[in-house]
Amino acid sequence: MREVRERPETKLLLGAAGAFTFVLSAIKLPSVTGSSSHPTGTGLGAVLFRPPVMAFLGTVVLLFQALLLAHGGLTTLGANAFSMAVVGPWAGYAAYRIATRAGAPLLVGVFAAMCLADLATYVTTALQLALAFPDPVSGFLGAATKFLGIFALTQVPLALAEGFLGVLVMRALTQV
Amino acid sequence: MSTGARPTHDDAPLLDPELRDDVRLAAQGVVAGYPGAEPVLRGADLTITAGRRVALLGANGSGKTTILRCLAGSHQPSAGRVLVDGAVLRHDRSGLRRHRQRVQLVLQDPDDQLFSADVTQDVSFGPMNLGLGVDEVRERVDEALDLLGITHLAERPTHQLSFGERKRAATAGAVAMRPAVLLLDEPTAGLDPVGVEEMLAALTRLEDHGTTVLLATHDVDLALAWAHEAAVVQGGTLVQGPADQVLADADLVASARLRRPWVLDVQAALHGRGLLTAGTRPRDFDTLLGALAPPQTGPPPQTGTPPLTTPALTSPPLTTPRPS
Amino acid sequence: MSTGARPTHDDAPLLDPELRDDVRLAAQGVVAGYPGAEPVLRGADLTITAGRRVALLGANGSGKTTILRCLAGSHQPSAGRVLVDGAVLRHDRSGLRRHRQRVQLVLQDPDDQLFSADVTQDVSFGPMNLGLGVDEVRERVDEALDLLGITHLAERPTHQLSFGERKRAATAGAVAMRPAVLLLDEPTAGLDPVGVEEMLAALTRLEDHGTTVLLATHDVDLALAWAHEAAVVQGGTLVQGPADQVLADADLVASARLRRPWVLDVQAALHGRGLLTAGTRPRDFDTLLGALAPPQTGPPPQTGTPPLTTPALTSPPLTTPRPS
Amino acid sequence: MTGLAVDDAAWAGRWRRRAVGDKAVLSVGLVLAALLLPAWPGTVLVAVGALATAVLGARVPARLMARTLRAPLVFLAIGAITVAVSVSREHGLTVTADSSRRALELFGHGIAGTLALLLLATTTPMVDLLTALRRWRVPDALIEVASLMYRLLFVLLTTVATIREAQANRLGYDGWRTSFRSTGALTAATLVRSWHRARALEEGLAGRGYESAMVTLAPPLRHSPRFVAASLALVALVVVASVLVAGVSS
Repeated sequence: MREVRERPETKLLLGAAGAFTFVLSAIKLPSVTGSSSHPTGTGLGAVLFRPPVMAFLGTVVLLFQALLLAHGGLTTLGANAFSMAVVGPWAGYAAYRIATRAGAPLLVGVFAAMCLADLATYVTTALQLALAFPDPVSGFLGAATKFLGIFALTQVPLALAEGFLGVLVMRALTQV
Repeated sequence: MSTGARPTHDDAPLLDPELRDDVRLAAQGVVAGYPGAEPVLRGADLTITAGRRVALLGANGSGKTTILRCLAGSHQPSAGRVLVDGAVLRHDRSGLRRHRQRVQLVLQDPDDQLFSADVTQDVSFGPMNLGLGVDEVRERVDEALDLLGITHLAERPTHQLSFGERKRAATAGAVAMRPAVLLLDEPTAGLDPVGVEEMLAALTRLEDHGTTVLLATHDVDLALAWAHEAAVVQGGTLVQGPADQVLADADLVASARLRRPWVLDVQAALHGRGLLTAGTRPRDFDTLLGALAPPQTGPPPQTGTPPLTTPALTSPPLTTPRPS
Repeated sequence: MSTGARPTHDDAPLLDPELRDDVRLAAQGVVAGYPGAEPVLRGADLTITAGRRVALLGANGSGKTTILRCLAGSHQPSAGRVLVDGAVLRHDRSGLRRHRQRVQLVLQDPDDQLFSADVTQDVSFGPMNLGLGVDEVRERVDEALDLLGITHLAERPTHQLSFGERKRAATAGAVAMRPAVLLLDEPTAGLDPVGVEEMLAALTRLEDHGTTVLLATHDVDLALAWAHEAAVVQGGTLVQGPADQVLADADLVASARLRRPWVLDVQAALHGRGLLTAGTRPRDFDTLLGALAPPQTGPPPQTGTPPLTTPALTSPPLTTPRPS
Repeated sequence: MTGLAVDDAAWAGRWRRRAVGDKAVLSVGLVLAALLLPAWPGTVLVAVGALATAVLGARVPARLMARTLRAPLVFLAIGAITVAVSVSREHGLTVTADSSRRALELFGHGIAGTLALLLLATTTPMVDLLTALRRWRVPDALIEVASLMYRLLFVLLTTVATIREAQANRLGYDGWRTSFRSTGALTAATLVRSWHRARALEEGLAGRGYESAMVTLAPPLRHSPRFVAASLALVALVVVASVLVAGVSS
């Protein structure tokens, strides 16, 4: 916000970055099973634009997704914004910093960022769902196990795919 | 309407693309459009015969690009069919894979087509996907760059290229697939006049390699000078025929938001004034001049006027008869 | 070289833009380029006089867009200066603010100027930045849409417009600033022939409102038919003069990767054959026809040939003398 | 041009010119009803009410509503099934009457809420919503960035579609490994293009006097007290009917 006020041109860069994040989540990821899924893209965004910026951009992207694509629905926007726009970017960014601090190559850091941002997003979502719908028999823990189990099936391959995508993108970018 | 201008409709049986083995690519009764709107094409026919240049003309938004995308297999018609080498194109993975080795489309905006860091990388994309060996890929890339006259750009980053260079690099990417038919959407738009000539010269080299070329353009003069056949998109259908006949059709040309080529206007005016004997329609300035009386011996009227050179369009031999 | 083709160099004292009060905008000795490369412009001069149409021509990458950006104030020359209404343009905030109320540039790619969701919103952006009241803004928007002939698009979302429509919307955005000089980068590129005519008709309406228009183009025929003056970018400098003189200069035209307009080629050929009496150079087909003998009474040679109509370019009055 | 179906409907719809506040009263009222009312019959009434208003009142194509609902339906179904199934060490996977009732409730709330929100999404272009948010004191800078995102996303969607088609033409999506490489190149190229776009647009806007604020004329929207009254009446009807029915059945 402060940055935007001081330098009006960053508004355009932010607009482009946000539009890119939206478009990124509309790009189909090829998957082994033949079905396709969409990346969250927040890890790459966090590395490129820093997590606080991504928190804002991610929230707007979610709003756009809810209203333009009817993804998820605004009813869960609050929960989604927290998991996708806050937890995802910070987890991804932290993974990136830790990896690069530890002397890992840039590409490894990007892989970790993309992968973990995606995973963290869905783990948070699963926990939120478990909180909202505790299992009548086994309570919160049982519900969490259920939701995490479901997401593990779909999201772990996707998180790995997103990590690889991040590596390919970074490699292409460093060539330019 | 002159009767000759709509041959695909009138001489149907003999022109049936399935029965003629020199037909490389054809659209038959293609209906196509985009979700939530009326179809842009409502029964479009187009035939591309080996070695015969086709110019595709039409207004902005008339469906030129849509028919190109149908012919290239990247847009599936909601009705009608596309024939390649006499067989119907199937839109499954193996059908498209085979099709894309026969037919390549170069889109209009080069910026959105170059996605690699440098020219060689971008041009090698197609051959790599064909699963060719490194040497074979390198050979194809070199050949494509050579045909487009951009060997000197091989290692340049794509974002440093000028508009004309990007246009040629994008074309090289399609050429490296060694297609039998090359479809080009507005290959000369935005190029300076010499750039246009260079692009056309590159296309001529491609034809010498056995590729048949169709280009979509707004430039009626270029279409007349370059193409054997013109196909005009109008009201969702196509009118195809010899370029000089189709483009001379005033009603057709006006209804497609085009205008008549200047050579035909000048010829008509000179003929109306008795300065030209009747004959074949000229396709370019050279032919027009040839039909005129030879120059007088006096000095040229303006100092600095060079010997008259025509635009360096390679006009097709006019003697080639249309098969029918 | 004909002596008239380089007036800005030869007749220096009388043409000094500072001394003539009909000069609206001028570049003097402009040197400009981009970091890490040789400057594209190395001492470029250009003069825009009230009411006189200028066509700016040159090869791809020759510096056409750069001189436009310098004239518009969005690129600061590393040497030389830009004069507006006789005063030197200063590149500070107030200088630029004043400049933008006098001079507007329409970029080639409309997507580089359209940022709002719908057309009215977008066109209103400039007037709003001038700090005008809502009623005044609305009036200007309506006027601009009307001049461009796109009143029917007022409430349409920007992203649903066709390329030609976006081009006119972007132009309307500049027109709503009511500039004294409007600079257009390739306003007709990518438009079909009727679209070109509509754009030129819109520019004529603007001129009737007192705006002086410069357009950059690759189309030498359009430049000759439309413009009073042509300015050709060549080797980092500009050669400016009456359009028919500059574009007839074979050496200049060839070295700038252009070609001579066909009307001049035809005129020279007819003249060489004694079919035309010497006279002023024709600017378009009408003028060329006028110089020919009247038509014979026989029937026209081809069925379907319409009464000869010229491309609907509004050619400037040829009698306007160049001030010198 | 690459379009988004919901957005296209919002621009073309009959309620385009209605004040955002008016439509928000209706949509938000129904969303709240969907969340707070007992699942039976509240969520069914909300769903029917929202769907009927959208299709019959605002003339949103029924096919569009059906198509748009597909993705949330799948998502909600998976969620509901997960809730229906209980896990415990002793019994393994079990489905109880209670858990299936809760699953149905979740499904009902979810569908009704989604439909109520779709009513707003299919009748109100994003830009109108953003303009309204500006009036409701959301900082200008945020609104402007969001507006730019809206404009640029269509430009970038076109870029993505074109690059993808160019790649597909050259067999870039033939096989998994190739597809992955192509997607990487596509993403990188789109990122670079979006930077260039931002730069170019900045210059284009500077030429039109852009200094710090992106002010434009606001689209003229009509406030209608009758529409608001009818909306409140509909919401009230849904609430009263479901409270009555729920009271009778319990």
